[in-house]
Amino acid sequence: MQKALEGRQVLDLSDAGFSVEQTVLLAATDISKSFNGVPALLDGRIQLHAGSVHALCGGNGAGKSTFLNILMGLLRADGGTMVRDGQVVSYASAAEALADGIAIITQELSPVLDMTVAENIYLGREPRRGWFTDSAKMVADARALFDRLKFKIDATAVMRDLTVAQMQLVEIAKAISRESQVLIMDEPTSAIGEKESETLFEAIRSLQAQGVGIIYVSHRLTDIFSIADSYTVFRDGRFVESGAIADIDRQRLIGLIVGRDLRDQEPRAEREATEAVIEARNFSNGGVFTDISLSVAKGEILGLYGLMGAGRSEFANALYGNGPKQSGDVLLRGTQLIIKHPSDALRAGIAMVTEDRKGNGLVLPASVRDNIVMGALKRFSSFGFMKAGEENRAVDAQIERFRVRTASRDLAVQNLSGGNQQKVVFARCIETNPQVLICDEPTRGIDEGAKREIYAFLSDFAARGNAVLMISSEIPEILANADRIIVFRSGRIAGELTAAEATQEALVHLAS
Amino acid sequence: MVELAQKSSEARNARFGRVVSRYGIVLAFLILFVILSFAHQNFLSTGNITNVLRQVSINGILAVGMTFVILTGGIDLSIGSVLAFAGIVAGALVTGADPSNPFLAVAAAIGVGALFGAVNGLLVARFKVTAFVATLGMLSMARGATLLISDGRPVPNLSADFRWLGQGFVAGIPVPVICFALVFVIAWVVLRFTIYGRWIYAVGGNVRSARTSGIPTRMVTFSAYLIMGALAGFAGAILTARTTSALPQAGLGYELDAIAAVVIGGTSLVGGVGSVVFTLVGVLIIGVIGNGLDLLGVSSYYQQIVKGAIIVAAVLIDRSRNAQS
Amino acid sequence: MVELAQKSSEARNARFGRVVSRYGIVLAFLILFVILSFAHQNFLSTGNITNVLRQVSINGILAVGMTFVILTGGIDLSIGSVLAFAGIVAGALVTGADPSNPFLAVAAAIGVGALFGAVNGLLVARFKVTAFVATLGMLSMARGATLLISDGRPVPNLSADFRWLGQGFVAGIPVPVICFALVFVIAWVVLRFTIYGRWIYAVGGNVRSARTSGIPTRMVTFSAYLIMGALAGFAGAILTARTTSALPQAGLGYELDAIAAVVIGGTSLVGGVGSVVFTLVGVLIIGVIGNGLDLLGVSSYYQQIVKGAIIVAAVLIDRSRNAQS
Amino acid sequence: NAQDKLRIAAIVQSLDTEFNVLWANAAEAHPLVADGTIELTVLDGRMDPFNQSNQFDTAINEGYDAIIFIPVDINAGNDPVARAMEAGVPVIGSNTLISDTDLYHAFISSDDVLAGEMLARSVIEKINGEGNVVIVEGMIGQSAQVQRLEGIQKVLAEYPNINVLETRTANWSRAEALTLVENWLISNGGDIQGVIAENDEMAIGSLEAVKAYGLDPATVPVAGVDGITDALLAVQRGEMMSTLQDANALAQGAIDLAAAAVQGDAYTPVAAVWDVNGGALVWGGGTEKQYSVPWVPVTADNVEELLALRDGA
Ligand SMILES: Nc1ncnc2c1ncn2[C@@H]1O[C@H](COP(=O)(O)OP(=O)(O)OP(=O)(O)O)[C@@H](O)[C@H]1O
Ligand SMILES: Nc1ncnc2c1ncn2[C@@H]1O[C@H](COP(=O)(O)OP(=O)(O)OP(=O)(O)O)[C@@H](O)[C@H]1O
Ligand SMILES: [Mg+2]
Ligand SMILES: [Mg+2]
Repeated sequence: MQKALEGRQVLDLSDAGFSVEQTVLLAATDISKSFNGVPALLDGRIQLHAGSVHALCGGNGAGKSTFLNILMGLLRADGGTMVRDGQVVSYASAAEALADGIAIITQELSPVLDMTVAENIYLGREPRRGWFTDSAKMVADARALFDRLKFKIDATAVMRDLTVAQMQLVEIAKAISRESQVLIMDEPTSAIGEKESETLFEAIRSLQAQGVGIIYVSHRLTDIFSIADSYTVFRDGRFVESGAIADIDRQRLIGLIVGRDLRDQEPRAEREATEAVIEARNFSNGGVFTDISLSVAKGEILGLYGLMGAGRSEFANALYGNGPKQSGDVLLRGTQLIIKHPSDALRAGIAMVTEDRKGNGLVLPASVRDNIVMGALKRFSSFGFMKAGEENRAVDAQIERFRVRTASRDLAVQNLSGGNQQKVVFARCIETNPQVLICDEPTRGIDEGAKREIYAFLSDFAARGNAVLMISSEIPEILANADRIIVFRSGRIAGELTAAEATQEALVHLAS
Repeated sequence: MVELAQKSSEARNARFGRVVSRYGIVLAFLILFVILSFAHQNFLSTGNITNVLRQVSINGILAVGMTFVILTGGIDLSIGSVLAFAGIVAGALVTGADPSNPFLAVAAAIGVGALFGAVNGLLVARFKVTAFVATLGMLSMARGATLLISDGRPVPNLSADFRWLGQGFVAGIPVPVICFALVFVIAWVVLRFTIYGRWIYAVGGNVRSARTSGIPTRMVTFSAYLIMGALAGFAGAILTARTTSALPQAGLGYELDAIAAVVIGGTSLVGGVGSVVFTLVGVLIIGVIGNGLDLLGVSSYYQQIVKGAIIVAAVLIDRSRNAQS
Repeated sequence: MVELAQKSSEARNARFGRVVSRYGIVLAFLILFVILSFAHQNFLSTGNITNVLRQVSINGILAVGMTFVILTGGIDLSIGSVLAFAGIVAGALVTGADPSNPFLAVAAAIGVGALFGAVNGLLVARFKVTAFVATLGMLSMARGATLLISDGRPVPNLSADFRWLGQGFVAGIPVPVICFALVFVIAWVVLRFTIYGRWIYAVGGNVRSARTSGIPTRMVTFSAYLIMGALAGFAGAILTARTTSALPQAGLGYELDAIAAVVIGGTSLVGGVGSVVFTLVGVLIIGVIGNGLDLLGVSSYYQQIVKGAIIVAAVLIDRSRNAQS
Repeated sequence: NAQDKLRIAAIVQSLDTEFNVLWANAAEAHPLVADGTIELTVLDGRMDPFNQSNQFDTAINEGYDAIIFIPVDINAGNDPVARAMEAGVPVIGSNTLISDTDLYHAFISSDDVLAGEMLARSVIEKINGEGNVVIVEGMIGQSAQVQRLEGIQKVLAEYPNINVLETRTANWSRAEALTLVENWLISNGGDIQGVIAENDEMAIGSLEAVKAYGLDPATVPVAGVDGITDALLAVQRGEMMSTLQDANALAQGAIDLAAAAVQGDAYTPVAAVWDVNGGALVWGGGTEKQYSVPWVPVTADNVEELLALRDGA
């Protein structure tokens, strides 16, 4: 670490074509990186000023995470230059970057699951008395931090017991607590609700006021327009454009990211409520969800909205046979089903896109192909043997349809970018030919282009006489896609709105 | 168009990179093989190759079973004892004046092995006992049971028909080698081309995701131990036929060799990654080291040192190729 | 506000559940202890308790070291051989007419053990060789080296001063027990209260996240093997003093007992979860089973069966408590 | 009258090995054990000297009247024996020995050096004192290995025309010996005229290797020690040579000695091995320190008889 710091040279920034009027906290040019000979990043560039929130935009697999991991010393670049406070640096490890005032919230959360929240936050810099950790101070500090950030998390809870959303908040708190000058946030809001996002934005604004520079990655353009002041766009591993948010509109930004014109999403046609495809009756489980009854009609997309921890995911998992319930009946087109295991659900034609793609969505070390067909192995086999040709054709079709950016169908999904992994989860569910699709945050981390593909698919899927139950914490998404919205509050149904009557205010009002 | 072309060449590169890195252990084996061929003129003789293959077949059969278990993220320490128990059972059936049909004895050995495997499988899959503890307990229990039923003494005088299983030849190939080859090919086909194979990998890769995809994860885990047990029973029958009596102390420490073969072959102890083909390479590396050092007349003390060093070196070669890519 | 209160109580429940479940193994131990107290009148005698404690101290010291290694997600199979090597080294220093100071001999044993540990650590942490393979290779190498330096013969005639380490008493407590107690307490303090302890858990819990947080993960992994090696060396010195000569074949299979103690104690082989306190319980369970069955005069074959069954049962009790929560 | 019941603990090497099992079975068959006058507990040392040391502590603490000991290791056995004697528990050595036999109350054994000599001689004489031989050794460091090798080497010194091609351990194991000799036959192109194995298990393994290579065991002699059942059968077939270690005499004699140690002159021995019962070994009032049980070479003539005894056991 010492070596890296000593090895800095002073560089004339004007040579590199940077403006030197403002304090440049961090700049990088020509950063490149390939994996197994496949380039992931060809020309990564950024210039981050003090007190700026800089949005890094790009489609799934554009190389954003790769680039940010390189800045942080988590990956080694193949080439390129990085300048920190006017000096050329190259970090061999995250420890060096941390020591140099850079912190990151990585896209792939990787907490130490068996440690407490406080221990996770102060990992590697535990408050100490001599050689000993000062646990009391650690917990007190963590509590103070959560109070300041207005996050409602128990500092002494064990990480394993938290929801993905809570883990994401812990990760955010951890990065913020480092009080670094440069803060990298790789999709910090993909797992959390609107309310928590708002709290995060407040925190970001206050950091900004203290002169911290923030690199912010998100596929939620609304977020970007509400907090970022400048942007950089990557496409297919290359730098495309950089500028001030004030100088660009949403439409053009999408164009830059996607690299093609996107047709506007067609508003969903009004439709008559017909017979129910799936009906859930009296679902309860402890206090997590209580007495939930709902049904989804043929051709309908039913949205489930609620604040973080409202119990939507728990309910959906119970419906799918993937989680505990104390009571509850399921009827599919009027016949009662007994669902004790996801295989029962799948056999009946119910598929589910789970919320936590790493935890119970994907088999990370398995290939893209194996994951996509995993739910529908029977269909691609005869007498127990896989039919390779049919299987590959189906997989290729899915890769094509959702533009999964992968070097090959044999690549392990753990090597895909976050958004592309999510597309694989979605593809796997579709491949089971369901008549009911339960989607828990289906577009988490997915870029604008692919989102539209998914929306179009859902709309089309429903129109073919199927049913969709869509859980989303993104209000615009749910407003644009659902025919009817049920709102959860503390494990109970707080109300129901039709597409026509639903507005952002109405949803938030019902949910809190 | 350009993009597409570029992508497919990328894909080729990616595949190539992966292949090279995974063949590091094959390379290590080839290096070892070539060195030994030069070091001793008889190493490459038909006699010796036959020899080596026959010697590795027991560990080979066990290692194939162990590949199933380790792929699901488990481990089975009990196989040495289960092998001994099954051997005694087979031996008891074919000893004395009125020996049973040897096929019956083999079937009994396989059945008994499968039974032990089923207990392991139940403990692990149903009762969620850590595989290490469950099978360690079974190691102790099966050995005790073996000694008990045999009263600590070998079962001698096995019928010649039965001994053929360990000592016979078919078309110049030793019967144990044929058995191993069969087991290997079947395992390879099952793991590579069947639904069940996909299940095994999925369960080992992420049991919760496998469940979400509708895979009967408990059953799959259970079955891996069942297969392992059955193969340990089969290996027990062959070993008994080969040593001409059923020995209650047979198979001591065999679990370590089987696990080593699997792990040297690069199958991850965490589960979900690996292949029975590389297990074969691991089995051959271990077998060839032992054979080669015996041929070269390396003394007992040095043999252990050299053997350990070669195993580490082989994996280092594998690793360093991996790191390059 | 209500939501917050509810959540934190949920979290508390979850933690409480975990604590209860982890005391399942203590419960299992207590059940065993009470049964044996009733089964044999001498079991609770001071003499026998002293006995049991002395008997478990070698495995105890090894299991403490193994806890460090397993907490980082690794494993060390070489400890039995390293123990033997260190024992020979210590023995050679205190034999004959002009024996060295016993402390020097102990220091040498610890140093030699640490050296082997360092090689293991380097292979695992620096060269990324799977712990299983690296330490399996070292098992073989260290045993070969032991036989080589001792020429396969025990080193007899150790000085009385040195033998005190294995046979002496301080205030009525056997010296090996004092050594074990010291090692245990230090390990407990280190793992529970120090920064380094946190790091061990973090590396085993999630190495990526530990690295991202600036923890020197390689150094931590390396150090765990170093500690294990040093403790194996220490155990070797004590064992030598206890058996009154240094035996080249000492420690065969000790790795399995040490790992079993750790795993029975509930420390996960995946790393990151567990505690040296539960390792102690595991060590005691194994020790008490062996002692109790010997006291009761259970015949050897039944002993193995019963021992295996008790180990599985203990973990089952632990598990079922777990499932409740 | 539980008090006057004699309690004896027998600490053996390992009940995983056939010889120890034969020993233990013979001990259980001792008339006074069989009729309950003597309560015998066999403790399995699991081939670990440390474990045996612990079992001494248990036995002393348990107040056994006497201990019979088959040590795993020559040197490591001394201290536990000293501890027991100090605690007033007499220790009778049997079979393998400790280095400081003075510590024993008494011991009864067969001379392993002599066994090594008989073993080597049987092979070498069969090939008329010239040719290539290999030696398959037991687990390095154990007394049987050390002493039998000593005997083998003594004999080899007498025969300059015997060429020892290979010497390696197969750890007393049949399967290991099988592999080892297979490999040696390959490396030496089959040019091996005799196999000297330090026990019968390994001799049987070697024999199978020799046969599998296509050599005739009648011309390539294989010899072992112990007289395990498989070896007797092989001798019967004329395929190998063995020397019987008399487990009956060693075990039952030791029990008599232990009983005499506790009860003194009043005790009359019952084992068949003693002269007073028509055997070959002089009882001499049970006060001697050392008793040496003779080895019995297994021959075509006595093998049927030995096998018949075995089946009866
Ligand atoms: N370890 C790896 N091995 C092989 N390919 C990789 C690896 N890591 C990343 N890639 C590839 O690099 C490309 C860029 O990935 P990256 O994660 O940087 O994308 P991203 O812009 O962050 O996308 P997203 O918005 O989906 O998170 C992807 O095509 C991905 O498949
Ligand atoms: N693994 C877990 N352990 C303990 N409690 C949990 C766990 N997962 C969820 N919970 C609790 O269950 C309740 C419902 O969580 P759930 O994830 O279903 O909410 P949700 O409505 O889906 O919200 P979101 O997905 O937006 O976070 C919360 O109180 C949460 O704390
Ligand atoms: Mg990304
Ligand atoms: Mg949710």
